[in-house]
Amino acid sequence: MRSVFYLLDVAPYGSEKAYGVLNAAAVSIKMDVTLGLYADGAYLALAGQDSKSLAMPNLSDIIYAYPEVRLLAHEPSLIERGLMSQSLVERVELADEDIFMEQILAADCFIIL
Amino acid sequence: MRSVFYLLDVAPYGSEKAYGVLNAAAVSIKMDVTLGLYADGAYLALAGQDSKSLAMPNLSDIIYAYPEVRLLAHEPSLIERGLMSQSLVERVELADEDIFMEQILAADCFIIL
Amino acid sequence: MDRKMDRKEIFLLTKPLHSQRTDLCLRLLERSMNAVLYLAGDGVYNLLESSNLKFPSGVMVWACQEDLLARGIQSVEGANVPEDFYRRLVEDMASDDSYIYVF
Amino acid sequence: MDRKMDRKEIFLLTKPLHSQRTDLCLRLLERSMNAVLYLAGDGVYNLLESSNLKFPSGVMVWACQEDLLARGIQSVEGANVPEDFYRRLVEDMASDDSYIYVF
Amino acid sequence: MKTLTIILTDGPYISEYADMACKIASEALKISQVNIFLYLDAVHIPKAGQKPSLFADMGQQFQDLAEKGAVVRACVRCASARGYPADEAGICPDYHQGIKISSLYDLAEMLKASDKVIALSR
Amino acid sequence: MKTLTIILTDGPYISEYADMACKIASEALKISQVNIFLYLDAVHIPKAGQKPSLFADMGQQFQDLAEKGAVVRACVRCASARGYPADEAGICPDYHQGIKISSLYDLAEMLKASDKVIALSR
Repeated sequence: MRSVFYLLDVAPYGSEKAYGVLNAAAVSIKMDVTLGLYADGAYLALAGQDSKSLAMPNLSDIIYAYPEVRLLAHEPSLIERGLMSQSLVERVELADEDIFMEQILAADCFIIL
Repeated sequence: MRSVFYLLDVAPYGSEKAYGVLNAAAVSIKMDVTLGLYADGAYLALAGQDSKSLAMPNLSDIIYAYPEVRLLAHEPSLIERGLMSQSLVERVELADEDIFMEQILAADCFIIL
Repeated sequence: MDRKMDRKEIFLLTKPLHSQRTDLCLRLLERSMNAVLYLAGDGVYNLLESSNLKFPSGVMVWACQEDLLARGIQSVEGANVPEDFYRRLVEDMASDDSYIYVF
Repeated sequence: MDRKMDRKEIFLLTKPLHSQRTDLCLRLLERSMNAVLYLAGDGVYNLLESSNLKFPSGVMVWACQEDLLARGIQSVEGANVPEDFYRRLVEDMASDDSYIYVF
Repeated sequence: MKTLTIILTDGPYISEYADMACKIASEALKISQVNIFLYLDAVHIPKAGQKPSLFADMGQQFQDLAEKGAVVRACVRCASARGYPADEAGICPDYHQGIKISSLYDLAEMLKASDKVIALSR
Repeated sequence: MKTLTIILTDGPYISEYADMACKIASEALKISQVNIFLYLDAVHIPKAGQKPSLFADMGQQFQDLAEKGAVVRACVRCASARGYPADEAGICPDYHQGIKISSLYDLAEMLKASDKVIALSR
């Protein structure tokens, strides 16, 4: 494999999935690695996360720590959740349905955790 | 508590939830116990289940073993899944949206597993 | 209908907008004559100002502060964000004429 | 588009009709020029004759027999039910020009 | 409210529900009896020796709840399947102190004796 | 296909995925190398002493896969959090034989060396 597309489709913090997929993407940077935010995974794009009082790691800090991971958000998912009018993590690239789906198919492997 | 409404909203066999909620309902028969089949839980109503080759317990056998458990299926969920034209487990009572929701609110406690 | 009119119905929602549990919660909420809604965990995403979720009018909404902060949700119109979310929830549950529904 | 036209795209679906994973699977399937769909676990519910799921035409569909039997799904129009579902899946994956997508 | 029963079905860390249950139980213990029934994957919660690097040790938190008076019971079928044996008194050598393995019938008894029931699940 | 990697995130019994992975891995081992990476709740799969009354013992099944040549590795962060310690060689006293605990970097190495990857998750 030279490229991998990880997909997150559940909300961050409520489950360990977002943390898990970020860690998996972070260790995969010797390949071309994309993390796609899809459906409730799109909530990970919200700016201003501060998880100290939950005693959990700050997931947006992990995003900034690994600039090698391409972060792609599915625009229709953002729109459905009212996220387009919110401040988003700057590193997040928006992708329309077409681009998002073609990026999934273009990667050597596709992983939904 | 004198009455309990268990709700199953995921498909049987793919997860342990259906087996778990059936067992929980079975031990609760000293109370008025209702098991509501909702969303993908409606698939539990399909007749003719034969799980021998999956090496899993036959869930419709458990349904028949505990006639004290009232089995209520949410009709809109059945319709959305094309289940109204299928043979269903005879014990299953159909309930429209109104009746199903009122039954949830009428029970002393409500448990989604 | 054997529900008493003066009973209080407490809804605890921990799922985001597009979850079928959220949908079920809202449909039951609409049938309630005296409801209070507690949002915890991913349930607080329902408060995003631009979210298209509409709570029935007259429903008191409480949201968990640490869950809002973690998720980056800044302004929450129409909801109360107390210092002691779980104490309030438990006190509400403690009254004899209350019923709790968790989603 | 850097996808080769002659590549084979294998879709393994284990979720029922109303799952968002099923929806994603179908949208990718529609973009595929040479697709085969394997249904296992709760994915076999997509074969209920009256289900409103429409697979793109030309897609070969394989379903897992023991999963169909367990769930009480009797007739499956338009799908193949082999004796050796997992052997076929693995053989399909084994070819160099195939790609696998799991939902 | 004399008695609150909380039912869990998720293991620790994978979801927020064990943590949320702790917060609810801690508050409820100040004013009432609290029962917690661990079902399905939740039977992993009381395992001793958890060493999460960034989260709080959930096994220890449930032991703390038991020490504060909560009755915490794990389903014997689910526990046995997942490799947690119990002696005749329901004590599991792999579990934190104060948490016992018991029959699913104990869930029904808990429900019957409760004024309020909360089930937290994915 | 020289190498297939399977990633799991669910524990045993709660979903069909561990079982499905076994079926795929058993077939794949006839023609290729198989790696299995146990992530998040899947680190519960290799626990010794599982005694399911109506299902097959999943820990034993994964040991069998390892004996047939599959490389089965569990994520050290997830395992440690859930109470599965490892020695320097990655051996966990609570685990079935042949299954080791290793760094998440091993997942990346597995992926790089694989022709096909399957992730089974809820």
